[in-house]
Amino acid sequence: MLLSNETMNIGFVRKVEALSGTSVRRCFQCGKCSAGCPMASFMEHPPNRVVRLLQLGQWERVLAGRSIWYCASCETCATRCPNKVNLAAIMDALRKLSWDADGPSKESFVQLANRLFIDNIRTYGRQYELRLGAVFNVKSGQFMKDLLLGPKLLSRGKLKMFHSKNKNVGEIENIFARIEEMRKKGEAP
Amino acid sequence: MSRIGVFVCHCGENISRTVDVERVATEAGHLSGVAFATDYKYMCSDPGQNLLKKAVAEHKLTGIVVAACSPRMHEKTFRSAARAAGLNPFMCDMANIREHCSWVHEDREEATAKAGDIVRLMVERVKKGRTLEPITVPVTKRALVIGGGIAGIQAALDIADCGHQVVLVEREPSIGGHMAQLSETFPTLDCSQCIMTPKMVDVANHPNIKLYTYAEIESVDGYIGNFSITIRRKARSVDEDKCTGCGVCMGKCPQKKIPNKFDQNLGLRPAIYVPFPQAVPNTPVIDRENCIKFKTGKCGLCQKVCGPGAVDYEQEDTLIVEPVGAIVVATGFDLYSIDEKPKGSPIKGYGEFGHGKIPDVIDGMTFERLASASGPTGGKILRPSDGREPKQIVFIQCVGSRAREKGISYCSKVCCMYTAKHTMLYHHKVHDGQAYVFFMDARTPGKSYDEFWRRSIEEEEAVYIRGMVSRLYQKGDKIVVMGSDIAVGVQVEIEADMVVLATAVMPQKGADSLAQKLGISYDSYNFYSEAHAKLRPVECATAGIYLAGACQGPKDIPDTVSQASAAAAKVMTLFARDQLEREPIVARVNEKNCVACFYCRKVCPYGAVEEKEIRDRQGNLIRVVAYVNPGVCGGCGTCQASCPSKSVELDGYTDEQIVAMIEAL
Amino acid sequence: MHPEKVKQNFEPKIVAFVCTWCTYAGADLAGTSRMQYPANVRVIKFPCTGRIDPVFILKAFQKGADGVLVSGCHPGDCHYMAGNFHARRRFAAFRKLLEFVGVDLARLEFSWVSAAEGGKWVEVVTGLTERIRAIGPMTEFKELEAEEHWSGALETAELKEAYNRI
Amino acid sequence: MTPSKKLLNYAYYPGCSLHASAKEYDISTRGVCKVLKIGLEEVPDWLCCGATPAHNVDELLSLSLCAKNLSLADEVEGDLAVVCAACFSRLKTTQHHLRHNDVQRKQVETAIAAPAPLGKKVKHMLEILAKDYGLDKLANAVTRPLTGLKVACYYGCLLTRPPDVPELDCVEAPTIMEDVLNAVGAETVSWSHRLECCGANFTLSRPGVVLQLSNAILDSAKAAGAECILVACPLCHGNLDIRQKEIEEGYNTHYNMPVFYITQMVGLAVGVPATRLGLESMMVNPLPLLKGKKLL
Repeated sequence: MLLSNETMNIGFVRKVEALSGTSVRRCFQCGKCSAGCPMASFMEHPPNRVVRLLQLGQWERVLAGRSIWYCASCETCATRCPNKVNLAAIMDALRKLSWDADGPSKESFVQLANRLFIDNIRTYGRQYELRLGAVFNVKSGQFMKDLLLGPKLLSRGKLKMFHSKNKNVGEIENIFARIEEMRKKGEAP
Repeated sequence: MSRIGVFVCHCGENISRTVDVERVATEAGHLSGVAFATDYKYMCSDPGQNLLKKAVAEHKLTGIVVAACSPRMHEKTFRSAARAAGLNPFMCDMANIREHCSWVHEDREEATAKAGDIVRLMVERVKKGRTLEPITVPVTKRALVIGGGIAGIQAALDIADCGHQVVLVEREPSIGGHMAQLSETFPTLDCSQCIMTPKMVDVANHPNIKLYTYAEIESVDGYIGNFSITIRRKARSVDEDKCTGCGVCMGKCPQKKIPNKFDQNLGLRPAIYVPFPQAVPNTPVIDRENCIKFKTGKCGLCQKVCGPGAVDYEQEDTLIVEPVGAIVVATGFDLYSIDEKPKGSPIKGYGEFGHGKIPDVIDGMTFERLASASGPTGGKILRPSDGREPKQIVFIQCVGSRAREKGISYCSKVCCMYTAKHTMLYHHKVHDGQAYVFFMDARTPGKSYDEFWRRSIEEEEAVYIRGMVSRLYQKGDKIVVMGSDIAVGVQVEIEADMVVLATAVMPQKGADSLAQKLGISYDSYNFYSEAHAKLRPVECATAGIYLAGACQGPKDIPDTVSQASAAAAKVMTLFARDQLEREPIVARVNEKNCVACFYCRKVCPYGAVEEKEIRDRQGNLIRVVAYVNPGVCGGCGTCQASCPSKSVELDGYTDEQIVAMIEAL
Repeated sequence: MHPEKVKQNFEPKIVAFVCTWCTYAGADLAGTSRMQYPANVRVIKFPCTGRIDPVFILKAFQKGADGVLVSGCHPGDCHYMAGNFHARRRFAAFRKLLEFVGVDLARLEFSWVSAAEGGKWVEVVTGLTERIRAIGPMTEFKELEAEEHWSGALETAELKEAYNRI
Repeated sequence: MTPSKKLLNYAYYPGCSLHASAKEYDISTRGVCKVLKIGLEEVPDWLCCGATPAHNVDELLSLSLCAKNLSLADEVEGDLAVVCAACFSRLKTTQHHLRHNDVQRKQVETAIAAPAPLGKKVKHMLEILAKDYGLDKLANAVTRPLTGLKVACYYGCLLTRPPDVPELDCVEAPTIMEDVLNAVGAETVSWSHRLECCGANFTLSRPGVVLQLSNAILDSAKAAGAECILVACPLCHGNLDIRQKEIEEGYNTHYNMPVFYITQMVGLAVGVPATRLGLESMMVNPLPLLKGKKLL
């Protein structure tokens, strides 16, 4: 890792700080976030190292990995941080930046699930769990996943075969559209 | 024949519950040499003490044993009572039958027997006791302060302000020490010279301070309250009384290319010079090694241009003797260098960092001079090699410190903070530059210290990298820094324009030879040892000598000033009395027996053993024997146990007394 | 009620040479804490363990001690800076000598007891007392005692003559 | 019955899950409120809060969706009652951001084309039962105390986090679930994993993660002697109940640990008819346990 003014992309870190409303520099690498993270064992960069790489402006390393997508947003890190670094918000900001840039990632399942989830909101207004699961399985190529679970849930009324759209779905579409508009004008991140 | 009185105390029921005190008193009465024995409810009460005083008079007692509580509780009480009764207080001893007997045993028979034994032992001890008189030593109320850095200046001013005379000796041509070299100070970033120079001027103007600069301690004689110091004033070649400090000589000197040590050899000075413009005294000195006049006999320009005629090429070193009562040692520190060290030296250099041969690898003090507004670059951070401004600067901590392999295992204490300060100064002066710091851990335990360090990262954007640097090497005009970030677990490489090493703080060169002159102890690094790490941190084991500042161990300015004032307070405590009085538990040499092997001197932790010449009536030297200076002796008795010829005795604990106790078992 | 104390056939005599700053104070603490220990020990106080001449230990054995305890400040805590180090060095050599003259080294104990270690004092004294009880009385030196007399006097005629020769 | 006749009236935000996979939570919530005479009026046309996926990649969208919901809730009287822990956390966090970040507030106002809705107090059902209704009153309302039932109260991540937002209870040592359960006569066990994450929404994308984390939670509850687990979040329920059989198979173990919603258990105690608690919808059959304790 060659460190220099050029290789340390502090501009990106500033963006993360602005989006998350928290300081990356403030972290003094005590490791408490990684100590309590339920997902740390699934990540190639545990949470403290994600922050450390950001401090050195090495964001590509972070975005190229799957760590940010394996964060469960449980907020244990932010709750217990001795230095008030809101790591959960930093993770959100990193995911957004990666998402917006269609950034490279080793973890596409989580992104797929997120995308379907948000698409569902835009289309229906509320979640349509059967569709969410089914489309995820089709798109992720896991046709057999949770195959046995579906009928059981259906029989208990836990999955609805049919879903009615919200009456105000037009208003919802407007919210999405206005946000896109603001972004086009550069008024929102 | 001894006439001992034994007084057995009931201590209410504390003793009498398990010890048959009456029987103890009765049995004691039958011991040989005991003239009177009794028991009483509360010996320490007024009636109890009166009983004791009355018995001394009635029974013409020569010694007393009070069988009661621990001597740590009431020895003073009963010795005062004995004194009041007209006895020598050291002829009164206590038999501890409470803490060591009645409180720790339940069986009445056993406890009573043991109490009887304890009393018998103490009776034997008092029978062999000697009368002792308190020792008094006169006090010369003048202090010597060695070293004119911030520690010495603070101690000297404090003592002088208290109305006592101070002799301040400084090795360099000016006082000020390392603090005068610093640019700004942590954690407040106030300018070092701005706070230092007024104090230097105070020293120069103080009516109670006698200042000797360009002078060294030649020898030290005497002991607490009565030292005699010989000071060597090195030939300055300029008469301090005549010189007006106009500086014309320095301007005219043709030899102007001498690296200035005060500027860490970055700037140049003439052969006749003051180390820095604010020097105190503002009197030049001729550097005879580099002066053309001294080298070739020609020149003499400075003498010609000196209006008051102060330049004196014939001047010689002079020796001055100063009597003082106390000494404050404040010789400060020196910086470790990464240069190659002689083979076999316990301290090793850093070949992996280029052994000091890469011009833009500098130490922290050099950075201070670069950053100082009055420094050789006028406060600009410039590379020594080509005068360019470094855009990538790397700071490396713990160079020498905490590196057992390099010969130093201690932490230098100040580097974490001054490096944080350096990153700030750098960022203030080079806005588009980037500072990196390689560190193991940041040690910032001081008021507002950690906040300061965090500021250097969070606001001044220094990049701190946890992990040490393996190697530095020159590549073109860059210095390649090979390190690792252990938090990420990857190797890190930086092509730096300048590298600043936080080198270890070490004692001043020659600290050991000064310690030998003073008779104080020092550790394996030559840091001076305090008498007790916690409870006597500013006193030397040698009475009358006190420590201030980094000569005792690495210290920052606030700690140094605190310790200097503490040392001054100790000196003033000593000076508060005209005479020193101390318990006469000291060792005494039997001159007839002494074979002058001086093993006692080797084991004495106080340096109390001196050589004494024995002469006949004609004044011919017959022989030399050991002499224990009672003013200095601490009374441990190690000399006595070590003496092969049994010719030294500790008063109060003589062999006779102890053997008598053992015999009485 | 205290349990009935079992009387031992042999009650050893134990001498403790202690320094006044640490171990004597530690024994005081055991007292103020009302800890209990066997009554066999007799304490002789010194300013420092550095003052303790090995001869005193021999003398104690001669005069009927069955066990000897030497105890001072912990290394580094000496009131006189280094007295206990000198003592330690001296006694290390002295043990060899004692072994050579036939003293069971189990009768001699060196320990560090600080002013805060009342409990340790009790442990050390109790442990040594029990050990000596098991070993039994010390007889070897008591016979010698009859023969040797060490007066400690310094002004004898022989010595005076020797001084004059110097 | 018109809401105004009741003592406590709330706007009710069920959230998506309560209309599908967590319908028993919805049914039992309504059942409990009916018995306790707490008025609930569903927010008209509420929409998804965005949950974790939205804030994970698009904070502004997440805030806007929640703001829209808060705005819709303004049309109904009373504080906003929320039962899903994730919805609760999102709605509260949104209010927090809108109050403290002017830039974000303006962006959100533009997105929803309305002023930021900050007037409503967002309350979790636990808070309503424990604080608004009151523990003493709740205890008095009990008709069938849950005596002898050993319950592990599971808070999960979002009920109390982030620390300065939900204001529900102490972030590291909450007791509100235990307080409510004790008020209705159940015995709560002390256990280690009450605040650990269950794997949450990875249930869709990375079920393996969920199995591992949820197994640890079930294991800890069992070790502490619990007979059932109590939750206040549909996602936790999904992972612990729906996937329990899968966990048992995957880790070769046996739990048979029913997972109740807080309102199911309170409902049982205050006399909501068993048919109105959705017990039949649970994947791990609770009936043997409840019958064994003579609670049915």
